[in-house]
Amino acid sequence: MLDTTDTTTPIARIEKLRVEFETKDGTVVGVEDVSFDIAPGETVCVVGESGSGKSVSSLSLMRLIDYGGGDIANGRLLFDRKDGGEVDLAKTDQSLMRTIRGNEIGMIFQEPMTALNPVFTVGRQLTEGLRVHRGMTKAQAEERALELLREVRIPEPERRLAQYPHELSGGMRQRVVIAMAMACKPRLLIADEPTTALDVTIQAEILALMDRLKRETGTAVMFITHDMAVVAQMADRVVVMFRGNKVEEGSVEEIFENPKHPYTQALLAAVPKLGEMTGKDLPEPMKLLGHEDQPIVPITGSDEVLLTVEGLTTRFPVKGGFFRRTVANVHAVEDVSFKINKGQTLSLVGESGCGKSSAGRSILRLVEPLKGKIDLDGTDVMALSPAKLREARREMQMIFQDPFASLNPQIQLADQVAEPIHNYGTHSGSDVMDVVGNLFDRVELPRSFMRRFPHELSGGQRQRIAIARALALNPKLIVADEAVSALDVSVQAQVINLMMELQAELGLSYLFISHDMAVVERVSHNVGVMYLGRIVELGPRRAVFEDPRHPYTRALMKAVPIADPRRRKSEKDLNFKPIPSPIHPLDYKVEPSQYDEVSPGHFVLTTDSGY
Amino acid sequence: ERGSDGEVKIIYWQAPSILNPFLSGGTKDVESASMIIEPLARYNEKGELVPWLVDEVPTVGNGGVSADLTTITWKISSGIKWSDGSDFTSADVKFTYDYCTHPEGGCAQLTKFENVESVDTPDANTVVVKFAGPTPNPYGPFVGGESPILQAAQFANCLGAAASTCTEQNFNPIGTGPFVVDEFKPNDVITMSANPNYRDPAKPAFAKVTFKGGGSAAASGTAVMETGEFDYAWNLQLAPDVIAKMQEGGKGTPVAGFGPLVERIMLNQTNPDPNLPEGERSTAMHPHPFLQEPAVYKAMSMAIDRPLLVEIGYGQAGKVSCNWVPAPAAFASEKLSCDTQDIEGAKAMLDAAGIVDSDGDGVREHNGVPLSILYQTSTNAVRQDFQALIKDWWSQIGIETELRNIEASVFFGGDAGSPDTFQKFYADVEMYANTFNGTDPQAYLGNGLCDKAPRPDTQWQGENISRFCMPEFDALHAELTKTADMAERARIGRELNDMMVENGGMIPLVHRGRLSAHANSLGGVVLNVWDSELWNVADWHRIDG
Amino acid sequence: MTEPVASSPAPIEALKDIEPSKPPRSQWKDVWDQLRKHKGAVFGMGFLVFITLAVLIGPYIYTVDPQKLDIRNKDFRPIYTAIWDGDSKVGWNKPLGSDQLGRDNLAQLIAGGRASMAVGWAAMLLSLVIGTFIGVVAGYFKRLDGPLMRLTDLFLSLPILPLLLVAVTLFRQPLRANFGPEGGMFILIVTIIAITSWMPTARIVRGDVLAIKEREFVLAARSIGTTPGRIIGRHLLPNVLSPIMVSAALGLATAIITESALSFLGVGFPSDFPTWGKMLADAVVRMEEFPERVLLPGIAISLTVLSVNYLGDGLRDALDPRIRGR
Amino acid sequence: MLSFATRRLVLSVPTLLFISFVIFMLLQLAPGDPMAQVPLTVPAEVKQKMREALGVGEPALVQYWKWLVQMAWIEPKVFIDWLTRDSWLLGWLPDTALYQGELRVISWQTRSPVMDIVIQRIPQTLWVVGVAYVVAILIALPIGIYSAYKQYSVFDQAGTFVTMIGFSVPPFFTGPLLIVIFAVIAQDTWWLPVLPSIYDTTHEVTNWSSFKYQLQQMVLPVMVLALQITAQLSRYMRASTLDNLNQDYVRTARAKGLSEKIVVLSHVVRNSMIPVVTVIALGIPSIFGGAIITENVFKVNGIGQLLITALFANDLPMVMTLTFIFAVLIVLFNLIADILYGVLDPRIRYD
Ligand SMILES: Nc1ncnc2c1ncn2[C@@H]1O[C@H](COP(=O)(O)OP(=O)(O)OP(=O)(O)O)[C@@H](O)[C@H]1O
Ligand SMILES: Nc1ncnc2c1ncn2[C@@H]1O[C@H](COP(=O)(O)OP(=O)(O)OP(=O)(O)O)[C@@H](O)[C@H]1O
Ligand SMILES: [Mg+2]
Ligand SMILES: [Mg+2]
Repeated sequence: MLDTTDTTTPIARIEKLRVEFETKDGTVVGVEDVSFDIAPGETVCVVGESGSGKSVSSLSLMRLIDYGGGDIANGRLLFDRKDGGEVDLAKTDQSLMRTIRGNEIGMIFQEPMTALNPVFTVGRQLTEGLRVHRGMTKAQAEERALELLREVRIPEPERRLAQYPHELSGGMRQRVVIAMAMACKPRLLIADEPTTALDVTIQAEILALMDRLKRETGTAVMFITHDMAVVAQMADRVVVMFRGNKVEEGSVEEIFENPKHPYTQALLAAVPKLGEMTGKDLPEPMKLLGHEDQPIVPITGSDEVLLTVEGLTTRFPVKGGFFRRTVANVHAVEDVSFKINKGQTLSLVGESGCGKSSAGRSILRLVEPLKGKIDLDGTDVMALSPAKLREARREMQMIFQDPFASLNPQIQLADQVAEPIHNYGTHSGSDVMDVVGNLFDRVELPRSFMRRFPHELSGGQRQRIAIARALALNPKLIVADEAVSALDVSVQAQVINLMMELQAELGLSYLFISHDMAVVERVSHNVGVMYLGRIVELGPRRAVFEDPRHPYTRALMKAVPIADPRRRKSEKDLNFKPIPSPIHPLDYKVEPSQYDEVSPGHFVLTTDSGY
Repeated sequence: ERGSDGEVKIIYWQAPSILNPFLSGGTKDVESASMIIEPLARYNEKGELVPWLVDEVPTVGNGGVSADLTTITWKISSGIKWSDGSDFTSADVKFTYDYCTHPEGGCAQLTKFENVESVDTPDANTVVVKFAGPTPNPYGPFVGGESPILQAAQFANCLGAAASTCTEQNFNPIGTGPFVVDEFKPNDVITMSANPNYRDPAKPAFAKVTFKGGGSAAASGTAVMETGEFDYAWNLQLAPDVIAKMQEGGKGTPVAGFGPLVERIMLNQTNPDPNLPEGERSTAMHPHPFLQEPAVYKAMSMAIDRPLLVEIGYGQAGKVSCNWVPAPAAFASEKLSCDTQDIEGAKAMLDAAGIVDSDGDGVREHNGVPLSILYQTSTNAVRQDFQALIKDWWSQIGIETELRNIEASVFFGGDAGSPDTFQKFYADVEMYANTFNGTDPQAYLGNGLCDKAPRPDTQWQGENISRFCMPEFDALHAELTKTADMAERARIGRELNDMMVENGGMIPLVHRGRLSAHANSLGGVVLNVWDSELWNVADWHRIDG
Repeated sequence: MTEPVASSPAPIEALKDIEPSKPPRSQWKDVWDQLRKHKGAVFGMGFLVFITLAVLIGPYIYTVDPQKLDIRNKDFRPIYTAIWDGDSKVGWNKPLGSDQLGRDNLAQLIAGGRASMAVGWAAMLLSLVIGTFIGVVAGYFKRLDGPLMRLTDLFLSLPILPLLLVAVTLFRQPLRANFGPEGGMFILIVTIIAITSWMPTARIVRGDVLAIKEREFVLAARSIGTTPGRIIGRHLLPNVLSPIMVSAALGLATAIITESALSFLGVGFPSDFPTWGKMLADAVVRMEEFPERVLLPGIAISLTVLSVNYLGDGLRDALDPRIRGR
Repeated sequence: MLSFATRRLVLSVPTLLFISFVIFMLLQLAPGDPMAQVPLTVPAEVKQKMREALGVGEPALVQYWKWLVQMAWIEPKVFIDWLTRDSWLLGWLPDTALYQGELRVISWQTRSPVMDIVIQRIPQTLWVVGVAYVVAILIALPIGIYSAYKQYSVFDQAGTFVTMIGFSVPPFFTGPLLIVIFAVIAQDTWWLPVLPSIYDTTHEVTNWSSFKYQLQQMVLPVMVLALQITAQLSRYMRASTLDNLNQDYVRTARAKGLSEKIVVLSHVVRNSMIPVVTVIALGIPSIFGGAIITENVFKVNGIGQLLITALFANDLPMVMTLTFIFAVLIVLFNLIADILYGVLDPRIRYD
């Protein structure tokens, strides 16, 4: 295929694109003025923060924007069709578009779960496009679908065809979506944040897969992401977008090494890069553009132990059978022990489903642990009565991953922040609003936001509201469950800095739960790597990151993409075992966790962890 | 000629649920069954007895009734056959007696056999009924639609407690009537066809009958008079303007007939005050605070414009009446008249009796008790209109009225636990209609006897709804039971009637007739209110309409 | 390759969050503004206000007694029939005609509206309260879910008529003693309609609560020490408002119609106490001659229900800050 | 799934027992007397005798126990006998002859077994109410889907308006109205079809013309009923479709180049049907419950009409049995709705 195409003429040219949305409050401009080309066999990465118009551009190219209420107000979308003719997609009618969509342009969406129709089998969804565009019979289409599944390296492809999307893991689902997009061998593949929702290891695999497919088929790729590390791994060329406009364009090396536009510079500065902290013992805030004047002070914390967790075990019963008896258990947290010092941060890292959240929630007893000891500053949390527990929760608060879901859409922000104050009656009357106002100041939100509703805020602002709410009771411990994972890089950096600032000022302790190794490296004093409910490696951050001992830790480190286009990883480096199921029958014998102390405070699990 | 006129379709807005009148007593059941099973003699449209399965009606004159009035002898006509071809004999008649009087049978027509000592069958065609004492009216047993003859062979196993297991028999009785049941769908529809063994070879003219039940009077009226889907609709209790409108449809004609049915207001002679303890309320222990006052009940009666009520509610199916027993003619008293409304007269009468509005609220007081009346009746459009009108008139003479209407199944049900039955009469006045079967009102007049008043120790059962109690009345009624002479009986009857009305037992309103409608193409319909409406269905035939 | 964009934003600005452009306003003013934009809601509200005022103030303006019989002037046609039928019996003193006893139709319509609206609203609100309560409790407290849903089944299979008869037997006397014949019956009818019609609401609310309970903000509320009662009140209820609104519109219709069916069966208000449903039921037999007697109350019921439905639609949108913001 | 179903079935037994007990006690409490329809001319003593013959006077618990035994033990035997003797389905099996003439549940009005009458009534009810339900579904679903697809269009607005009207006019209004139009006025016009106003329950479909007559007599009651059901169902369908039209998978389907027809009719509708199908299933018991008012207006002697006459006649065994059957259906269809949910939505797995 490569040789048949003339590499000099671009396959798609976006010229002066402008997209508008008619809403009740008038016209909203989704994309103001964007032009760029995509050459055959090339990967163009479009980066920019949330809402900058990345998706709108791509949907315009597919003319799917029409169904979302958008209108291409200006510009041309020139696409070089296979038979040579160049068409302006902006003016094509929908029936012709249908023959292009899925056939000559394929698209991969961000959310693998919702992108697939939950009620049809994978096989049916894969073959649909083939039968429409290629006129294949059912049998032929199924054969081709099987071939596709093999190409994307899904284990047991025959079985998958008859399965429903929810029966596949996130990684597999995304492979199916990729297979679907590739089904008709499109000449242009649009991938809109294809790995954002995935674990690092799976992300690494998917990226490698796309890279390989691109190389094998010569498809041009338009890759949309906000993750600079991914850009560094994938891109040939980069287009940077900012509030509906293209602000910079260039080859990947140019952009990373010599960003011209201040926005690009700021963006790059905000990206935490794995290995940045090498050689430092203590975490320190990031250096952000525009905040250069602030001194970077490492956070020391204290040696006093705040939280001691010993042998924490949490299992969820799986009910079944006629009498709804427990037939098995999900071993979500298994014999986990650690300590957190006052003013310090312990991070738990690991892949989805390894029990990080369950561990965090167990400490607050938002889920009931099966056994174990939790000691918070002298209080035995496990022994508390419900009323006492409620009191004890003043000392420990939680910040959740999804800033969209963790705030009640119906309540004004000030009231949401004031809720814990009301609950515990710590202040009353007009004091409450003063306190809330101070909290807004604390998290650097203007007080004018107090009367607003969550939907009026950006993700980062919302997360700051969540932090303000957690701070309202002056807790000693905050469990931050993926508190920054859903945020844009630039915003993420600000929130991380904010949290570290607060830690330095207030002496807070964090249990920081994350799957992002780079962030964890930045914020933690100590790190615990979790796998299948157990901590496989625990120790000071520097020890764990610079000298990983457990094979799982090593694999994890290897998977993390690095925001440096010169340090790309190849598919060959990756070799992950699928995670076994944490569900075990009732009579399953669990061995206690045994650790080897490889250096002072650095423990490595010696019990068989399944890796 | 039998079966030559095809099919006739009859609609009753109440659906028959059983074809054995001994187990039900409901009019719909009795009348539908009357097409199939027949009595020995029945009443015609004038209320005269006519022989049916016998050659002549036994009387003292022809020797059929013994001079001491204790036996009556029926001679069955020869050649009468059951629809299954077997002979109709006196054994069947005796069986019917045994069937109904079985102590566990729960027979609805037991009163028909009251006083009967024995039924003998000297031969296959003779039935001798012996009474315990002299019975001036010996035409209870085996006379009229309520007392037809069942076939002994068919019902032999259905005596007593077994009665309700005989579904097949109760739904498909074998009879001597003009039709036989093809299929009975309870509470829905009966299909019948001509009885091949009917005694008159030329009858019935129709080969098939569809007897549909259910719906509303309005819908069945429409079906006969407007859409012409049915030939005969029973008992159209509808406002006259509605009937008139239907008649404009041009497909059918309403017919009316008058029996002794009277719509009346019963006046509670006892105190229904809810503050009285349960068990004393509405009993003879506490007389009513003002309803026994002649001025009050007379004024109440005078205030009513009866001709208007007739016009609004019944039209051609109603007549103004001041009598408890308006028919048969011999028993109808002419002493009282009430066909003009006299509001001023009523006011004057109350004023004269010193019952005046002393506190200026528009309501008169009697001994300090305001004339506030709770007026209840069953739910029915015409009755509600009556209530509204009467309330209005009474308010004009200074009597305040609260209206209440009660679902008929509760109102007429005898549930001793319910406060809303007409027998319990937890109200000051109540309106309903009552009548009697046949032409002799003796038992009906007995409804004014003191000891027939419903009270707690009778489980609130009893026919003397207004708790009317006058020793003179009781004495006169006792005399009636001993009198045989027809003229004398009629005189006593009229006197009892007047006594009741004049002493405030009730306020009669309307003498109600029955209004049914038949298609213009249906001939031979003779509306009979003394017996089943379908008494002469054998004579019905198709005419060009 | 890169041309610096002319209006290049300063780095600080580049990373700063965009503040909402519009100044904050009071919540209720917002709700009101949003509501005003919804055409259906405006119509609905307008009609409801009109009909409510009509039934409340109407009797003071149009002072004819609805129960007053005027037998000589019975069966008048509405005044407008004179337009096409010069011979029809009309009179200015009876603008909408009179019934078979000469009662004034307009006065009855007004008085009937009072009763119907009162019954409809009261029964609908009561049934919503019961339904929402049961639904929320069943959805939120897992242990009560089974029993409460079985209870719902029980009520679904209860026949309304015997229930009403029982209630009338047991409670009419005490209620009549305390609230008068009409007030007592009102309470009885409202209660019966409510307790036989809350089940669909309960089912729908339960389903929604089950879903919302899993959202993170409920967990967050728990972690900041919010008590179950407040979680339900502050976090769950406002979020199940939209199914409740839908139930409300349908509930009002059902209540008005059920009331009329009850008076049809004779277990409702005293017979001389007009309600829309009863006027309609009574007039059905004379539908051909006097169509207005069915149409007027029929249209009144339909329009009321329709307006509540539209108003509910509008309110649902207006009360949801996400939609309101757009 | 099987274990889920059996578990729920077994659990429903105590529920139903409880429901039946509550209903029984309610009916006992209710005022009324089976003798209410016996004319006033029949004296009280006779009525008392008749009541005794029906067993009315016995203590409530005894009556309940008797009813329960008859309903739960004897009637099933009769049913099995009937199945193996007369039904076309299992008639080839040897006659089981379980029923030995024990006392069955006997109606007080007709003195015949209640179940026989119920069985007799079911066909009418199914024909009319069932067909109305099917017609309503067939109309409501397309309307709902199209209104959602063209949200806020003229069609959508009109649909909302009409369905709300349909919901808010009671059948005792629409029924007589249709009769006046199609049975009375139509007789004098040439352009309106004349339709029967009274349903002939004895009518048998044997050939084309009798089938045509059957259709004719069903038209009016079916129209009245369908109007109401359509109104509600189309609202549900619209809401559900709206929810699904905004889902990501719809975008995916379009991105594959599928035509709008396939996207909407296959992808969206299949998902939107999940909640609607359960709503439909939950509504099925009401088919068996009949439509009391409509059946009454058109004289369709179905279950609803049976119930109402039994209620007015205070025929407790009949009322009790009908309400109980209704309760069984409600519980059963609750279960079926849950199972359907599991079948239609592969994400839901019971167990
Ligand atoms: N359907 C819509 N109606 C109105 N405005 C829209 C619509 N879709 C997008 N927009 C607006 O268009 C702008 C660009 O949105 P777009 O989805 O392209 O952002 P994005 O860069 O893809 O962000 P993200 O990283 O969050 O996906 C946003 O400001 C958004 O508010
Ligand atoms: N309430 C629950 N009931 C049953 N199983 C649960 C429950 N919560 C979590 N689990 C299971 O416990 C295991 C650990 O889940 P947990 O949410 O703690 O993982 P995690 O590491 O936080 O993953 P993620 O990064 O996706 O949030 C998973 O297999 C999950 O399916
Ligand atoms: Mg996007
Ligand atoms: Mg988690």
